[in-house]
Amino acid sequence: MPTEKHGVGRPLGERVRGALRDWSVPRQVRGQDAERAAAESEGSRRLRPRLEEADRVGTSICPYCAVGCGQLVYARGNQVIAIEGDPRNPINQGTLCPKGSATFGWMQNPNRLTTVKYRAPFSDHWEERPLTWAMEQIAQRIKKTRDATFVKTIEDGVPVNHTTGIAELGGATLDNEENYLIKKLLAGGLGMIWIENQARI
Amino acid sequence: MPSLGASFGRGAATTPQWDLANADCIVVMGSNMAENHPIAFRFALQAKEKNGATLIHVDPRFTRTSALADLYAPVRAGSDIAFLGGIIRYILEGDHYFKEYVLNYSNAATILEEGYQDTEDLDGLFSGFVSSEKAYDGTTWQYRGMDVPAAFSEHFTHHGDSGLSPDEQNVRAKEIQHRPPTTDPTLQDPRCVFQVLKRHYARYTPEEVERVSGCPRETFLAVCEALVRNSGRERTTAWCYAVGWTHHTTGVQMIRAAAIVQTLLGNIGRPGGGILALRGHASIQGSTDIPTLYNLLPGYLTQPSAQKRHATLAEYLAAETAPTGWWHNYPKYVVSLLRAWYGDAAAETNDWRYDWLPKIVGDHSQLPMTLAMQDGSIKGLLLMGQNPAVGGHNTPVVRKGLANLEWLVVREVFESESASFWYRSPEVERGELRTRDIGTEIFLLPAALPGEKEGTFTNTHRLIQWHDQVVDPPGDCRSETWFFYHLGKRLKALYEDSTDPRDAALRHLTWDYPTKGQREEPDVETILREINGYTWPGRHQIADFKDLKDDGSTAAGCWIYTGVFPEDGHNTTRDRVADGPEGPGSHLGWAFAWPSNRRLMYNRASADPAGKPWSERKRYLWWDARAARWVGKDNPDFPADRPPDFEPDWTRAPLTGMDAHDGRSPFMMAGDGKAWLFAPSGLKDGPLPTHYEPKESPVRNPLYGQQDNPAIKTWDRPDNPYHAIGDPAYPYVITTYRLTEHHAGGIPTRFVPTTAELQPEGFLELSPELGAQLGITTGDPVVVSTARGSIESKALVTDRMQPLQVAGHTVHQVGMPWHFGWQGYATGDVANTLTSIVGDPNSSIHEGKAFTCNVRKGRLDQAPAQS
Amino acid sequence: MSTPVWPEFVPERGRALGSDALSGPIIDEAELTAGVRVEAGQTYGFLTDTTLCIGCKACEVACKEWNALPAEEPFVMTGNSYDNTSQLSATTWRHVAFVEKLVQAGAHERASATHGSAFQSGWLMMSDVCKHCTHAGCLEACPTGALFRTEFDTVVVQADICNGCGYCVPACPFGVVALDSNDGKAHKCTLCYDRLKGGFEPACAKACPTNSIQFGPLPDLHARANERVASLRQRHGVADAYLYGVQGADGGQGTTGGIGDLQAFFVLTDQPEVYNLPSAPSLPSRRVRPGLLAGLATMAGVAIAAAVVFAAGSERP
Amino acid sequence: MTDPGGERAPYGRRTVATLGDVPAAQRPATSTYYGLPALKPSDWGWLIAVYFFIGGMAGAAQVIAQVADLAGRKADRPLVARGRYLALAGSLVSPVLLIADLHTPSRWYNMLRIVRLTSAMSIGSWTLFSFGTLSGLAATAQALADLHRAPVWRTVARIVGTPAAVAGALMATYTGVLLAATSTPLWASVPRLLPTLFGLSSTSAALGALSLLLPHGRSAQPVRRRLDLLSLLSGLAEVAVLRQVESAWRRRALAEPLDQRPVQLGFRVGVRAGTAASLVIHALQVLGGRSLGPLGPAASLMALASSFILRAVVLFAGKRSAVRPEDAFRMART
Repeated sequence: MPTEKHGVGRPLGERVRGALRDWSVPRQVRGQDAERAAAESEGSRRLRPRLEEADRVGTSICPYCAVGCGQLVYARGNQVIAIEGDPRNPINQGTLCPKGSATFGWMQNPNRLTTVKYRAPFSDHWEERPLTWAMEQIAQRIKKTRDATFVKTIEDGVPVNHTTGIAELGGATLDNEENYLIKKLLAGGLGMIWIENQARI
Repeated sequence: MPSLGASFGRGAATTPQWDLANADCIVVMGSNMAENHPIAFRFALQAKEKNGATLIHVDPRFTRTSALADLYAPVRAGSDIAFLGGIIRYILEGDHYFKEYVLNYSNAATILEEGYQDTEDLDGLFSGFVSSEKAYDGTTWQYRGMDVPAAFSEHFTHHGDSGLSPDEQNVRAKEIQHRPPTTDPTLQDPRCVFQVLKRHYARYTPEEVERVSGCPRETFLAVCEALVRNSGRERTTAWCYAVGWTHHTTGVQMIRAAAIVQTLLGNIGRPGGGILALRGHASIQGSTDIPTLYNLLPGYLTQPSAQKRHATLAEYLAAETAPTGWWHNYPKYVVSLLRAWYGDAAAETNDWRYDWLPKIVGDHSQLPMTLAMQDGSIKGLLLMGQNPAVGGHNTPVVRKGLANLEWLVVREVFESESASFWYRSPEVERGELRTRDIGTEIFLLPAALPGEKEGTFTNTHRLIQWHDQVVDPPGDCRSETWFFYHLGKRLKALYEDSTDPRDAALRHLTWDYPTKGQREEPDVETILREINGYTWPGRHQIADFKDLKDDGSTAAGCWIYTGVFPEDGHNTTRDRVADGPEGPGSHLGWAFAWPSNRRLMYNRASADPAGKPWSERKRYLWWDARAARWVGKDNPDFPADRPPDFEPDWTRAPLTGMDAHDGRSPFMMAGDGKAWLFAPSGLKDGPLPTHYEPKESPVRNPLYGQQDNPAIKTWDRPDNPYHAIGDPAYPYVITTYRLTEHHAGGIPTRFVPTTAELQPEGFLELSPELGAQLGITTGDPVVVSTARGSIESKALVTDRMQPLQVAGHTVHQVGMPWHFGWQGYATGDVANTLTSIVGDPNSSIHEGKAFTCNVRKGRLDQAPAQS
Repeated sequence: MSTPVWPEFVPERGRALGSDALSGPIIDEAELTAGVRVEAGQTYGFLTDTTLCIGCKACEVACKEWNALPAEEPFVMTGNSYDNTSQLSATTWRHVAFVEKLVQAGAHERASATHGSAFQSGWLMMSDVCKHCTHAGCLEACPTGALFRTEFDTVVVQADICNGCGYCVPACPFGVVALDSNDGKAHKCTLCYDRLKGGFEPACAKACPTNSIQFGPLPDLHARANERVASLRQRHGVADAYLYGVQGADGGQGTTGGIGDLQAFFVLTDQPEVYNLPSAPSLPSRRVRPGLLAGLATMAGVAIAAAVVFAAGSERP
Repeated sequence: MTDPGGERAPYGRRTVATLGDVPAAQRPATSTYYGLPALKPSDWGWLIAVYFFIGGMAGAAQVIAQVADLAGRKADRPLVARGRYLALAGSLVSPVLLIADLHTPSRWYNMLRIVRLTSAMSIGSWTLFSFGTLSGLAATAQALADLHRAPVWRTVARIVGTPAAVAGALMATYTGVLLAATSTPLWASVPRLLPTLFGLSSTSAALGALSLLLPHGRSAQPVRRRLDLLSLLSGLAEVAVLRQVESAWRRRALAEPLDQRPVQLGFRVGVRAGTAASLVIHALQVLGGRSLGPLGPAASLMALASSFILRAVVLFAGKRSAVRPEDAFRMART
């Protein structure tokens, strides 16, 4: 807090009032302990854990490894204010490893991507693009490649109904429902067979 | 996990993590549990505290797990089967096996075909090897007079060029419906599994174990003694493994070897026992159950293949439906899946639209995918929260492959290496690739995290837990559910007017999920209800997969998950009632575990053949004669009302499905209901684990003439060269691994300051002995090289690494964490630059845990000093 | 068997439990996570049992995430085993030390490589923290009263009072408290003062996967620690285990020189110095009175000498 | 931060100097923890060294002035006045130095928030506050007396001067306590000797300063002789105490920081040689009974300089000793 450091943080009157309110000597004269009550500040008197500021507490599961630790996600408004171990969960009983403990730092991270970035072929830079635009472009790319590479039968007339021109990679970090939609749409709908995730690495 | 599947019937961890606290001995091998699964490790420490359990760590490196272990056994990376084979021999030769358990619950007594020849006879090969195909024909591995399909995935029995006609094969396959396998309960028949096993492992003496693995004999024997001491009626031992086993070209067989040990010691299906696969991603089990994998359909159904007899539904079902055991229900699950996917377009008359499912034509796993991108046959890639530029293998090829794509979609939380390869990769830095020459069109879409989206994860012990959405994701961040739902909508719109039959699957794909809110987020519970299954067309939830039908009256997206949403308004993954200290400790009211909320699989084996607990101490499930049911601390993983003395009525043969199993067959997914000490089918590299050297090894196989896995998957080409045996240019064994402070490809931790600062840079761990030899001290820059590439790192000289004496040679081992890349706060060269594209024949998993390399002091841009 | 190291898991404890939907934070959550209902007027502390520590650093991360402490740049490895944060600082309030001792001094073989001890051996890991001394050098030195003893008997810097004089820094016998040049205040572990006020267990102890860090009322922790050391020695054969920071135990290492019990104390298995801890620290304030008296005596001497000189000199013409 | 009243800091901010990647070869191979500090060094620097010097000198000046006022005669009055003015000047400069050294100077007033008798700094704050107030009153009275030649003001000055001198005695010595009442090995190892040494050094400095401030000319010669004698006595005592301090450090193997540059230079030249040289000149003047011309003021300057350098040497050597884990452990071993 550099402003505070140079003494221009708060108006003078308020600072004087604050200093007087926090002044210990009169309390010492009244017999309070110089190590304890007499030294307590207004900030200490008012201090509360920020978990109590949460207006919503959700149950979550740690997004890192597969142990499946329970987490509690504390939010105020649309802002997560803390993520901790869920003490009710029989796996972790409130504990978390260093990665799980860092979930808040992963989620509330200044480096997070929040917009779509697009790199045109042979370009040397990212461009920001609207999400809807990107969705439409992706759908068109998939259609184009699929249409160009779809195979109905291979030699001997064995039906295969697949495309080998498009691949999907990833899924082990995703929800079951997400994996289900991926397999259903890409294999069951589009006929993709290059579908893989981290299970083999 | 074909190994556990081939041994016990299902490929998942047999036991919940918290059950480790009931163990009397825990062996951690192929895992650095304290570092990579710290919260699971708490149960190991509880076992020490509660039961005085012995904790054993077997590993090439002395890790934070070793520091907490009672016994640490150093081994050479890749020598695990030699070590485990030694344990099997110790158990057999010393008569330490749990006789009643082994006799009743395993296939120890089963007699094998006459034609079976062991590695003892063929110098490291089993009978049936077809060298031209680098593959086995498994005909001779079968039970006498009958074929038993494996319970996991590869339901067929591979007959190769055995000369049997399809009819003859069919007779053999159906034989098990007419009689139980031939056995010798005295275990004396030289062709019974027990004797075959004994002979196979006879050469794995403690002396050989020491010679092959480098582990001192006394240490090895101390491990054996602890295991034997802590197994039996009164005591149980648990095993934990992770990718320290799977990341080998013999990885599947390593796990198989542990399965044999655990079966011989009677530790499967019992509290404090089992084999716990410790997996590394939040829903990696879920993404195997509901597979984003090429060779599986949801619920471990086989993806149709053009290389098998799968041309029509009838052929497919004939090939894949097991005659006996639970898998006899296969058609119900396939038809229910097709109904769920194609809705009313599926009908019996059109084979439920089976032909709409794409057929695979080979290995489409990540390893060949890498090469297919490089070769240009793959034009577009959808990358969903995976970072192959760091976590792939032979990553220079991965990155060049990415640069060779027409288009790439990356959905990530941060800008990963796989999204930034076109301007920041080492290939660009070195000028091998030029940004202006890279034609890949890239869409980098921001992803949402749990807490910002709702859904379920399946953890390493099959527990399916719900996570709430608490806030909206920031900006344009979206869930994958949102992405794929809306992508599907757009694609359906693009194909709306198509009349081409090849587009019919997409046009008829059921895709009617309700959405919520302004962002039109699909309702996740609706998807979970479909996964669970409901009646068709009424859509009434189904409570158990027993109720699924093959007549089109039920739809289910993943049959093993049936029960997860058993009735309207009851999403069991949200159940949050854990047991108290007086409770059974199986926490049946906490979320849902597949199958049918059974927590400890094969738990019939926790009772003796008569249905009584083996001991008071290890009480878990038992037969209540009055209630005529199995009762205890868990849901029975067995027909609940089948008495222990039940016998199949062979007079009514052919018997199908569970009718062919007796009351003493806890492994109901297997055709014979037994744990497979010997795997007659399901594995491509042999029925018994055998020590082969890693693809790249400093030594010749000290045990056999056969050097490495005979069925190994290799892609030998100029951009993926392999090192010769004992290549003097690459004299050191290297192993790669994770650190507790980072996660996988590093994206979720290298960008987070609080974890990045804890391990801020990549490093190379080496022993003081090797350090002295190469003049390297801690902090020195070092160059690590393989034929695939060279990287620079920082040396960390430590006593935790040690040279081992292997077959008369001193073998130096070095190690590198593979999390690092150029993005984020914590950076380092990509260790997977060094690894090769080589695979286990069963699982196509690479060999990052044991290969060879060279190390020198200095910088990458400096020439090596003249010696 | 009786060592109550692992809190029994009692889901009924703690209030506001039930379905998965929580209306707010769990009331008295520490009852669930530590078996403790936090009440003003009791003395609380940490028992850090190094024999259970796996060096995962969850304590460091949980502390930083809860207290919003920044990571420290540059991101460079130290090469000191797996310790890359090096020390407790104004922004690192838990620090895990790593000591590799596979090779005993003078031995050629890795002595403990094969047969470890029942708990941690071969690679010592210890999560260091502010000791919250019964007689705290920092608190006694603080001229502003920013450092004070809370209603939980913990020692806390009140950042709304601290003016960054820095005197607590050299005063601390354990090198814990430090100045943050960014905000000009002294900082150290508060034993999660805010969390205690809300009935929550401190973040590090709550996160600790293996219960190496235990939170509770000091008398309970002492009882537990004594049992633990006895159990380690007798049941598990860890003869070297001892308590650091408990008066009367094994010569009371760390509690000397008027410091008294350390409310955050440790189960160790090697000499304190190995973990960067002093074996016999002393309380700095004990030097105030003798120092002042010596100084005043000196000046009295100066005054007398001067008086003599001036008085004598004045007689001369 | 959630320590009371604090605010949350952003991510990725560098706050404490990391020890960086010291190559292993350069790390001490002792039984310490990678040679990393076991203690934190004080953050004090030159401002504090200057304050120690000026505050101490002011305190001692007040003591000398009051003694001269009480025991001396009329001839000593210029000395008394200059002593009181010097004390005031010192008490005005001191808080400026101290506040400038605070990391949050706007909160200087919290130094008077509480009275803590366990804290040498709290005692010092109140001492400085009292000393400043009393020195102000004494100097004001002195000034009125000097301007108006009114004896009543001289009496007032003399009355106020007594408590001011007591505060001055504390000012001259408490800074030694301030250092000794820490965990820094070099300081904590000499808890009694350090205040003594600082008191004597303050006295020497005050004597030197007063000697320089006295009016030139014959009238001041007798006073100057008395100051020479006092300087000689003080200097002898200082040398004796310094020897004891140093041997205490060497005996406990804590003296290593004294033997490292630039502290070593300060200690050998500034402290030892400076003290000795001024001592010799004072001795010659006292024995010879006459001034040695420009050597007299030179001795005074040397006394001042060595007094300042002593504070700096002790301060900086102490900081260095704090980060030497061997020293810290040696200090804290039963």
